[in-house]
Order: sequence, then structure tokens, then C-alpha cells
Amino acid sequence: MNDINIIELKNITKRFPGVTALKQVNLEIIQGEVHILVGQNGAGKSSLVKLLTGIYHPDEGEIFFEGRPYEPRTTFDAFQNGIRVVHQEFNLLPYLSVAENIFFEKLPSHGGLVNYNKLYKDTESALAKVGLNISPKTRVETLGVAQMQLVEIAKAIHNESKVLIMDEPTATLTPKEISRLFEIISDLKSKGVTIIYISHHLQEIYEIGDRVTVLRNGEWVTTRPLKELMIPDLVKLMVGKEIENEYPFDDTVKVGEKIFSVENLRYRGNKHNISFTVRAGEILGISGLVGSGRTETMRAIFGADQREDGKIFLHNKEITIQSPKDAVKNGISLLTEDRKTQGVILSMNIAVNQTITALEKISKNGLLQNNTELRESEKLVRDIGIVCPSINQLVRNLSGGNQQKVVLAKWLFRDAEILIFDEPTRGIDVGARYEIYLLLWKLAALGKGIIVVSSDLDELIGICHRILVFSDGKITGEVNREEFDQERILSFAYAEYIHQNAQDLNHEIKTLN
Amino acid sequence: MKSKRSINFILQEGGIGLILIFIVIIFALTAPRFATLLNFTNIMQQISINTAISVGMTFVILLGGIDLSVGSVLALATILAGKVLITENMSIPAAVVLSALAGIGVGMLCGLFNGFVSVRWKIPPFIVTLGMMNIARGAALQISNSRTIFGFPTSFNKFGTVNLFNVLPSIFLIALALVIIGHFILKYTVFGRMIYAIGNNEEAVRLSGHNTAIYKIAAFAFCGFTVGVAAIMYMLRLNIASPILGTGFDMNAIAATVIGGTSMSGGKGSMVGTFLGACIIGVLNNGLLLIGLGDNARQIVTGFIIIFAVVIDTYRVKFANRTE
Amino acid sequence: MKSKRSINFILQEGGIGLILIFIVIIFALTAPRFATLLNFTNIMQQISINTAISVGMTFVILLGGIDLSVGSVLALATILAGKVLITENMSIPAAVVLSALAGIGVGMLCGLFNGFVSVRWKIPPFIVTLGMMNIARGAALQISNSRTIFGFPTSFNKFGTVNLFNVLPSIFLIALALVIIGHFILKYTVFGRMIYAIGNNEEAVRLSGHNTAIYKIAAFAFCGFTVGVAAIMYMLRLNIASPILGTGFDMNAIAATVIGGTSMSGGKGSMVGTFLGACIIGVLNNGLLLIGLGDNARQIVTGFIIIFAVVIDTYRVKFANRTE
Amino acid sequence: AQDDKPVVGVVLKSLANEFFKTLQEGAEAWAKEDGRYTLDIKGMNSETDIDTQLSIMDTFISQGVDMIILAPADSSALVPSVVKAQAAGIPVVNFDVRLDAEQLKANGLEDFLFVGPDNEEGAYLAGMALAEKIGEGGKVFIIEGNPGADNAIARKAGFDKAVAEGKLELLESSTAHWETEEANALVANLLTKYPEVQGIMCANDSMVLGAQKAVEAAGRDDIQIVGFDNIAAVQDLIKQGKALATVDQFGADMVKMAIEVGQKIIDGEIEPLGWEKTPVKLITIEDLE
Ligand SMILES: Nc1ncnc2c1ncn2[C@@H]1O[C@H](COP(=O)(O)OP(=O)(O)OP(=O)(O)O)[C@@H](O)[C@H]1O
Ligand SMILES: Nc1ncnc2c1ncn2[C@@H]1O[C@H](COP(=O)(O)OP(=O)(O)OP(=O)(O)O)[C@@H](O)[C@H]1O
Ligand SMILES: [Mg+2]
Ligand SMILES: [Mg+2]
Repeated sequence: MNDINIIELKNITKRFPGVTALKQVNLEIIQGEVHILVGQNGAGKSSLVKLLTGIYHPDEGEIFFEGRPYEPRTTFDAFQNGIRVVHQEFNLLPYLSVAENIFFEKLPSHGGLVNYNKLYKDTESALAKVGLNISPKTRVETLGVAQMQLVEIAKAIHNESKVLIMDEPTATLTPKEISRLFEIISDLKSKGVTIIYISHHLQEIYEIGDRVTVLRNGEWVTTRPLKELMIPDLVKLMVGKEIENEYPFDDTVKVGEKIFSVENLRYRGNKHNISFTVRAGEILGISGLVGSGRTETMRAIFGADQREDGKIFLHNKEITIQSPKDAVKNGISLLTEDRKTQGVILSMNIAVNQTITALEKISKNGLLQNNTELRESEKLVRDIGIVCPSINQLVRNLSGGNQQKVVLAKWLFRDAEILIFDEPTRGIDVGARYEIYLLLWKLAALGKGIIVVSSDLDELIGICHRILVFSDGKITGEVNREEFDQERILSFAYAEYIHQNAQDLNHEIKTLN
Repeated sequence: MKSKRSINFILQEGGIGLILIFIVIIFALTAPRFATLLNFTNIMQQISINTAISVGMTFVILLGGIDLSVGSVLALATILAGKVLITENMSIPAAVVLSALAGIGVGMLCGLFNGFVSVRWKIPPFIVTLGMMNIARGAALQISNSRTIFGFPTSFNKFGTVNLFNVLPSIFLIALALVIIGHFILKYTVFGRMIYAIGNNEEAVRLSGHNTAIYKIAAFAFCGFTVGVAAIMYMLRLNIASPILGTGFDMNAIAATVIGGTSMSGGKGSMVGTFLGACIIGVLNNGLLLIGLGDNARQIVTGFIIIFAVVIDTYRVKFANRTE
Repeated sequence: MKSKRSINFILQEGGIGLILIFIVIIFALTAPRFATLLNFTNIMQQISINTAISVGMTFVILLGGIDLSVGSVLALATILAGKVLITENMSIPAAVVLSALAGIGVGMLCGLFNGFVSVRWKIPPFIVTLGMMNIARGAALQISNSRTIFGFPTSFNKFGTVNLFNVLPSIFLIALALVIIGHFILKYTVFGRMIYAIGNNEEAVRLSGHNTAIYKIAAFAFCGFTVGVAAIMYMLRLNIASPILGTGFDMNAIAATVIGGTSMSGGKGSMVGTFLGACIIGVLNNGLLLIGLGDNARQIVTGFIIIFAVVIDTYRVKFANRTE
Repeated sequence: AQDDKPVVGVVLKSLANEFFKTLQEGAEAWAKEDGRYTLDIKGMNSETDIDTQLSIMDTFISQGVDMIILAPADSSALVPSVVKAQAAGIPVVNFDVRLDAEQLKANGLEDFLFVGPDNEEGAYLAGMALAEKIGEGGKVFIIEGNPGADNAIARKAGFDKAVAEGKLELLESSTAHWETEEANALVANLLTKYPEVQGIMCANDSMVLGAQKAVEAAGRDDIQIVGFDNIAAVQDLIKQGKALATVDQFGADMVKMAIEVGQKIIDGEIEPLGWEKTPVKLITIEDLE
């Protein structure tokens, strides 16, 4: 390898009110490598990306791009230099079509007129590349989170670029999409594109990474060839201490009687009925591919969307749930998958976000008790380990992972009996994830019923008593802890799609291995 | 499959059109002389100016903005155009052309001001255009010395009463041309798509390297342009220029746009919808008058129908979604 | 540290207040008789009604809504309250109490209607309140037969001219009470918290297990309540009830709210800001007249100052952020 | 039976305006008693709503009414409509606000008949009443109507004439757009600016209500106010001595006269030319006792 540095950061410092996001960071990115960036939530990874793309500007230090000083003032400057990015948070246009979203940086046009034929044709190929099988005319607001993520990726890769930065692109993807993404990455790499890749999924980075940089508290810790560092080493460097077991499984927790069950539930647009039960103290995992209907099912249970059919029982008594309010009143909570639009209130502070699920706890006769709120909120911040200058910080100014922790906190604040978590660890670092698993166990030990929907199969296998597998809107499998097995679960996940299309299956299986 | 699709299209895109047709049928059955060619000509004449303004308003609202100054700016534009038009010692064609340029020019300038100030200092368009509403009105009164201007060339005045095929009023054709231009821009040009994109998520558009300021200013200027054209239409129709006209034009244009399905928070809507919205308002005004309702009853009923039309529309959208 | 913090507070929260003070100083130096106690009493009297309406408007706008019906509803409320007040064979205290209840009650009912319809059928508040604007106006004209109602009990009329300590007009005190109540609700109650939260991200609030509909309807009803109170204030101040009053009240109230820093898209703003916004509008009207500007010049200058005040405000916010 | 009676289309300005409401009711009462005509009275929601007036004209023309009597919202803009109606064989009688002479001339209707009051004369009467009361050198305000509105312009001219003739000192002339609340604020502010003021001339009675309250709130009982329209609320003020005078234009009689003149035109008795003046009368406390 002739090591030319395509990007160099020299003594970069970036401060925000109350936080120094990056402190005197030095970093060199070698031309053509896949450079992995890891670090705890709030370590400064996204800030670094934003410095490179002209969204933030460094308070101190210099950046060099291809040997020349590089001071992007806007994202456009970055584009013009050939730097593209998939941000951690989506930046899509909900009411416009997928095609326009992918291409609106530069719509194919002639004399100011949009060339729709070309637009849709180009979009089809861009979508095919990321394996998203939808019409280019689909409006983005109708897509699921994972699909949106794929649209974002398609948007970033359809253009030629020298450097492609991906900030947690796989947080919501299932193995199918992830393996497709990795193919794309190696393809780009073979064309000489430099890639900066941020992820909290430490297993996956070994499939693609060349070198890794660890950030901690805004400081550079190390940059090494990935081969030299195994996961435990990485974790230690990131967290500052060792975590022996990534997935704590507590077999002292007794699984009790059935407390919650869903019978013949059918969400709008689905042909199948869904039934399952949850027992006290049980952590039930829900697995499946993107679009398999997990989120829809949970939303239907929670009353977030209307149900077509079905009954819900708590303690063997039927309960009526027409709205989230009914659900919450009956002791059911749902941590939604899309935190930005459904989870947090970005322009309000941490305290408000955390306490909104149980305002009665911080108010008397409709009057807010500020001291109580302060106390409760600070306690939650401590318990969950939210990195922030104070509880008055706006959620908008938190790092992605810390925003996710705020969402968790708000549901912990409400003592529900049945807690449904849809992608609870999305964007959360290993250290904090461990803390969250411990929290789940604490809840289980209290006899609550817990449902975890996750696209991270290792996570489900690591912490669940039982896993249900969804496939195309149907439960195709149920596996108990003793029988947990990756292949088996995946085959359930594909079950319904196999019937549908044998050809597709071949493709899927190929990409899977 | 295909027929289901086209039903869906009618339900989704043409929903407000169905409501319009429904209203027209009701009036045709109940209001004497409603369903006559002459009356339709009347209605077209009456909705022309609001339609023209609504075309520009749609651009601004699609961006998530609003323009409260359209009525005052229209008045100011008629005053300037009117002054030019009655200038002595000028050939009539020259006067007409210069007058149109003056009217449209001042409209665009006001629009540019609105756009520039709101973009440059990131001020809510509501405030800027509220300010402009006062500025333009004051200027119109000052320049005209509070007097109506009239005495335009006869040929000019005549043109305003011409009906193509004896049915389509000339100014309606101008309004229709604006609708078509507006529709075309929104649907088929990069500028149009940018309007939607900015209305959806300005930050995202900015981050992908576009200069959103230019597009926003252009949208306000376009709105000013349509107001300028509407000013000339007004002069053609009423043969006067007046500093006090145009109160309520802003609400009417916003109403047409919103009834037509454009979201006040931007990013969603269509020019066809806006046109249908303007038609609904015009047909209501006309039909309720013909039915013979008293003034107060007319006003009350208008209020209910405005609400009702949009309520119906939400049911339609729900139904349309279900049949997908 | 502490002093820097308080400077920051003044800059961020009190920014529009600084602009108000600045305007007041300018007028005090340039306008004869501006800086007299008598004149301040005048100004307070003049801003009272707008302030009262703006309190409710702030709630609605914080939710991302708008209420265009306030002017008409105010007229309707005065008519009903006025009719009750001049009922014969009733003791004056009873008539006054019933009249106030009638006025406030009809205001709240109209607000409830606005809220309910817009929430139940997910209709833009712009449309619903535009409808209500027509409905209430038509009803007011019908009920009053287009006549001004007068001849209220003398004691009632007197109360409207009472000034506490010879300085604070009674209706200003009522307005101030509404501001304080509004401020208190927004800052210290669950209801207020919900208003902000819904204005920022309604879906997230709904998914946190709240019935957002109730809060939204309540906010509109509260707005109707303040309009009802404003109707009584109007009757106290002018001793008449009239079906044609209140045009332009909507724009004035929205302007006060937005100048005061409340975001039209909801979620951001404060009652104190709204009050200061109303003060700025009132001081401008008064000061520009005292300076001796003519009608047209006054209108033009008002337009510029409205824009200018908000422009300055953006610079202030920038500066405040920088000093942090 | 009613069907063979001639239909008279009456186009009014805003029926929200008390003056027109009174006029409408008076006209209806007269028509019922008289029995010769069927009246079809239509108004608009706002005084400046030229559009609605135009469509009312269109409606009447297409209905083929026998006669139209018109109180135009704009003196120029309605002229083409009048031409259209005449061309359709419907005689039009212009009342209340006079159509613009030049515009009429341009449309071949020189010296077109007008039935109505002399707004300028009325305002002059009110202004002179004020001048007599406060005497030469008295200091006054004029509170104008909507700038650009025809009757506002005429009334202002009448007030100005009275100011000149009565040798008054005009401190300020400003508009309150016909509105009570605005007049109230305006007068309150003007009182601050010119505490020496002695009289206020308001272009309509709604503004008198606001002006009077401002005077009262300022604790002044030495200021005389005159208005225009003779609405009940102002009569009440005059009776209490809180306003000096107003002007009545006898709206109902105006309609009656317009219809009768129209009938004469139809019968070929007169040419539709000239100004058929309707009375304006100063109303003071003596008239109300
Ligand atoms: N606009 C901002 N205003 C204030 N603080 C900010 C802002 N942006 C980032 N921060 C802070 O800077 C720190 C670094 O944030 P950053 O988003 O870079 O973290 P990250 O490493 O990407 O974390 P995650 O893994 O959670 O995404 C955090 O403490 C965050 O709260
Ligand atoms: N790759 C794809 N191609 C075509 N359609 C898809 C694809 N992914 C998802 N969909 C469709 O989009 C709908 C919603 O997608 P979304 O990602 O929200 O699915 P979900 O069932 O909620 O997800 P998950 O199981 O990932 O939580 C699904 O009903 C599915 O039919
Ligand atoms: Mg991040
Ligand atoms: Mg999902």
C-alpha cells in the first residue's frame, strides 16, 4: 500500500456550550481504506463527520484534504471535493418521491425541466443496488425506518465520490440489508473510494474495516489496523474498562405465569392473524427481516395504529386499546423505532422528554412540581448514563445514542407492566448497551413482561428467553432459549418469502453467506 | 386493477374536484339561472383575480410561507400601472405595455423585498408580509392621493369585457394561463421541485448543497409577479385603479390554496387543487346569491360550507387510502 | 459569571423588551407629550383588548394553529352580552353577571367548535376558523339586526373609565390578569407543558400515551374564553355592542404574538413576549401619531418598524448566543 | 298575483352598515304599503366588496328585473355594469353615492341621473353646527372615513368648507376607517397631542361613539362632537348632551324617491339626467325631544 493521506485532522477542537465534543484530535485517513470510527455515545464521532462535511466548523486546528488545507463552509463544498455522507439522522423529504429524494441534489434535467424518465430509470438502478424493491414514485413518508435508511444510502452512493462517510448506517438494518451494504462497500473500495464507517456493532466492522480509530470523550485514543484489536480490546479502549460478557443473561430470574397475550391480531394491510403470549419476568424477542411486520404489530397492540381485528388480554382479562393513551393506562408501553419523529421532542429539554410519560408523578392538581421533576429527571440521567451538561440541555443537542437513552428513560419513568421496545439499542454504544440489558433484567426480575423487537439477532439471542420470528406479516417460528440458533431463526425469517418467490430466495441466500 | 387505480386517482387528486362538481349540481338544481352559460361566464369573470393571486400564493405556501401583502401590493400595482396608463402624449399601445410592465414590475419588486428580507434575516414571512401590507397600502394611498384613477383608453377597457367564443372572459384566460404556467413549473421544472423540497425539509435541501435562499426569494417574487398580473386584470375588469382595493384578497387566496389541499406548513399541495379551491369559493359566492339567501344567512352558510368541503375531503382521503 | 448570565437572560428572554424600551425612548425624545403619565394610561387603555385576545392566540399558535375568527367571535359575544345587559326587569348586578357569562360563554363555545372540528376531522385550523369567522359574523349581524346596541347601565359604563391610582385603566388590569394567568398556565401547569410539547412534536406526545385532542380543543376553548373576556372589555371601554366591530383584530393579535417571538409553526414562544409584542404595536400607533406623521406615512413607517423590530431581534439572538 | 308586479332590484352597499339596514327596512315597509312593486334588495358583506356588487348587477341583469336602483360601492367601477344593464333595457337609477361624472361621460352617459343626498352639504351642516357652538378660532379635528371612499371624500370636503367658513383652526385630519375602536384610539391619542382641542367632526356615527368615549375617558366635558348618519346610539348621546349633532339622509325616502323617479323614466315622463337631491337634515337635541 502506498499510504497517501487523503484526509488529515490536526489538533481539531470543537466546543459546544457546556461540552467539548472534540479535543485536540489528530487523525489521518489513508486513501482507499475503510476506516472505522468507534467510541461511546457522545464521544464525538458524528461531530467529527459534521466537521468534515462543513456543517460544523472547528474552533481550533486544521483539516487537510489531499494535502491541501480544507475548510468546508457548507456541505456543498464537501460534495464538490468528493466527500459524501450518510448521516446518523435522516434528512429526507417526506412528501416527495423516493426518486426525487435520491436525486434532488441534482435532478436530471434539461433546460430547467426535470427529465422524469431518466430520473425513474436511474432511481430503479440505484434502488436495485441497495436491494430495495419499491417503486421510485413511492412517497418517502410511507416508508419504514429501514427503508428510509436504504434510501439514504442509495442517495449517497449513486454519485461518484472520493470519500464516503457512513454514520451508523446499519443501526436499523437486518442481516439481509447489511450484507448487501457490505458488498457495496467492498465494491466502492475496489474502485478506490475511501470510506469512513461508524458503527456500534463491533462484530460487523471486522468484515469490512482496515483500520480503526477509537475516540473517547472527544479525545483521540488510538488508530490501529483493525486486525490488531479484537472486540474486547476495542471495548476496553472505548469504555475505559472491560466488559466480560456482552450479553448478560440472568438465569436467576424466574419466568412466571402468562400475563399478557394477543389473539388473532391483524393490523391494517396484513392478511395474517398474529397471536402470542408473554409471561411475567420474561424477555420475549421478536426477530424478522425489515418489513416483516414487527413494528406494525407492536404499533397495533399499542393503539398507535388502528387494528382490523384481534383481542388483547392482560392478566387473562380482555382490555380495549383504541389509542396509546388506553395502552399506557393499562400498563403497556412502547418505545418506538423512529426516535426523531416519534420518540423525542427535539426542541425541548431532557427533563421534559423524560417525564412526559408520567406527568402525574411530577405534578399536583395539574401544577408542575419543578423540584420533583428536577430530582426525578436527574436520577434518570444518572441511572441510564446520559452524557449531557445538564437536564436542561435540548435533546436536539445530544448525540444520537444519548437521544435514544432519553427515550428509554421516559419509558422507564412510567412503570408499565408490559414494556415493548422496538429497536431499543439503536445507535447505543456497547458499554451503554450492556447497562440497558441490565436494566431490562431488573425489570424482568420485577415480574414485568418485556418484548424486544430487534434487527440485531445476536442481541436477541444474547438476552431473550424466547424469540418469535416474523416473516411477511406472519409468525413463522417460535424458538426457546435452549434451541437458539442463528440459521434456524433466519430460515424462519425467510419462510414466507420462500413460498412467494423461489428465485429471490436464491439471491437472498447467496448474499447472506 | 387499472380502473381501481383511476378511481384512486380521482379520489386522491380530484377529490376537491368532486366536491366542486357536487356543489355545482346542488346549485344547478336549486338556484334559478345558476346553470346558464351566462352565469358560468360571470363566475369565471369573478374568480379570475383570486385565481391569479392564488397561483403565486400556492408557491409561497408550499414553501411553508404566507403572503399577507397581496391585497395591498395589488392596489399599489394598479395605482402605478394606472398612472402610466393615463399618461398623456403616449400612444395607446405603448402606454398599455408600459403600464403592464409597471404593474407587474412593482408586484415583483414587492415580492422580492418580502422574499429577500425574510430569507436574509430569517424572519417569519408572516411578519415581513404584514409589514409590506402596511407599506404598500400607505404608498398606494400616498401616490394616488387617496383617489381612484380611471379614464383608461377605451380599447383597454373593451379588452376586459371580451369573451372568447362568447363564453370565456379574457381575464379568465389570463388566469388560466397563470394556472397552467404555475402547474408546469411546480411539476416539471427543477425550480418547482425545489419549492416542494424546501417546504418538506429546508435543512436537508441546504445540506445537499442547494442555495435555498435563491429559490425562496424566487417564489416570493413569482407571487409578486402573479399579483402584478392580477392588478392588470383588475384594471381590465373594473377599469379603475384604486388605492383601497384588495382588502380580504389575502384571505381569499390563502383560502383557495388551503381548500385546494395545500398544507400550510409547506411541502404538500398542487396547483390544480388551488384552482379548484378558487372555483369552489367563486361558485359558493355566486350560487348562494342566486338561491336568494339573505346576506347574513349567506355569510353563515359560506362559513359552514368552507369547513364542510374540507371535512368531506378528509373522508375521501381516508377512503382512497383504504382502497389501495 | 452571574452577571454574564443575567445579561444573557435579558438578551434572550427580554430581547423584544429591549426593543420596546428602545422605541419608547426614541418617542420620549422626539414626540411631544409622549412621555406623560396620561399618555401611558392612554396606551394601556388602547392595548388592553388586543392583549387579551393575544393571550388566547398565543395558546393556539403555540400548538401550531391559528385563529382567524377572534374578531367576529368578539362581535358576536358583545351582541349577546349586550342584549342580556339591556334586558329590562333585571337587577343591574344580575344583568352584569349574566351578560359577562353570556359573552364569555359564547366565546368559549365558538372556541370549542373550532377546536373540536379541527381535531376531530384533522382540518387545518386556518380553514375552520375562517369558516367560524363567517359564521360568527353572520350570526352577530342577524341577531342584532345590524344595529349597534347601547344604553348599558351607567355603573357598568363608569367601571370602564376607572383608573386605578389614576393611572392603570380597569380594563388594562383585566388584560394584565389574563397575561398572568396565561403565563402561569404555560409555565407551571401540565396543560401548558402539553401545549409546548404538542406544538413541537404532536406524534411523540400521542405515542407517550396522551390524548392530544383534549389539549388542543382546550387551547382553542381558552382562546375563545379570552375573546369572550375581551368582548366584555370592549363593552366596558366603548359602552356599545356592535356586530361590525373586530375586523383586523385577528391580524393584530397574531402580529403581537409573532412579534413577541412565538413561532408560527408552534412549540416556541412565551406569554411575556406576546405581551411585549402587543405593547410594541400599541406604542407605535400612539407614538407615530404624536410625532405628527400623516396617515399614509404612519402606515408605511409602521410596516417598516414591524419588520425592523423582528430583524433587530434576530441580531440580538445571534449576539446572545455568541456571548454564551 | 305578486308576479305581475314590476320587480325592482336594489343594490346596496353593506347591509352590515346600520344606515343601509335602516334604509332597507324603511324601503321594505314603504313597498309593502305602496303595493306597486316587489323589491329585491341585495347587499354585500363589506363596503369595499366591489366584486359582489358587480355579481349582484350581473344577477339582476340576467334575471331581467324591471328596474335597478344602485348605491355603488365604487363610483367608477360600477359604470360598465350600468351601461350593461341599460343596454339590456333595464333602467338604472343611481342613488346614495353618485357615479363618477367623467367615467360616465367616457361611457356615453353624460350627466347621468343621480338621486341622493349631498354628502358634502350634510357634512357642511354638521361642521357649521360645531363652528357656531365653539365659535371662531375654535380648534377641531376631522376624523375621516376610509381614504378613497366617495362619501368619505365628500364629507371631508364639507367639513373643510365649514372649517374655512367658520374660521376654525384645523389641528389634525386623520382617518379611523369608519371604525369605532380605531376612532377611540385615534381620538385618545390626538387628545394627548392637542389638549387644546374644542371640537371633533366625525365622518360617520360609528366613529362618534369611539370619539365620545375617548373624550369621556380623558375626563373632558368641554369638547363638542358632530357626526353623520343619525344612528340610534348617537341620538342617545345627543339626548344626553354628549354629542352635538349628526346628519340624517333619510335613507328610506331615498329609495322611495329613486323608485318613483325610475318609474317616471319608464313612463317616459323624464329624461334620466341631472341630480335629484334628497334631503339632508341636521339633527340636534331639539329634533330629538
Ligand atoms: N449542536 C450541538 N449543541 C450542543 N452540543 C452538541 C451539539 N452537537 C453535539 N453536541 C455534543 O457533542 C458531544 C459529541 O456528540 P456526537 O454527536 O459527536 O457524538 P457521537 O460520538 O456521534 O455519539 P453517538 O454514538 O451517540 O451518535 C455530545 O456530548 C453532544 O451532546
Ligand atoms: N425491501 C423491501 N421491499 C419491498 N417492500 C418492503 C421492503 N421492506 C419493507 N417493505 C414494506 O414496507 C412496509 C413497512 O416497512 P417497515 O420497515 O416499517 O417494516 P416493519 O414491518 O415495521 O419492520 P420491521 O419488521 O423492520 O420492524 C412493510 O409492510 C413491507 O411490506
Ligand atoms: Mg453520532
Ligand atoms: Mg421496524
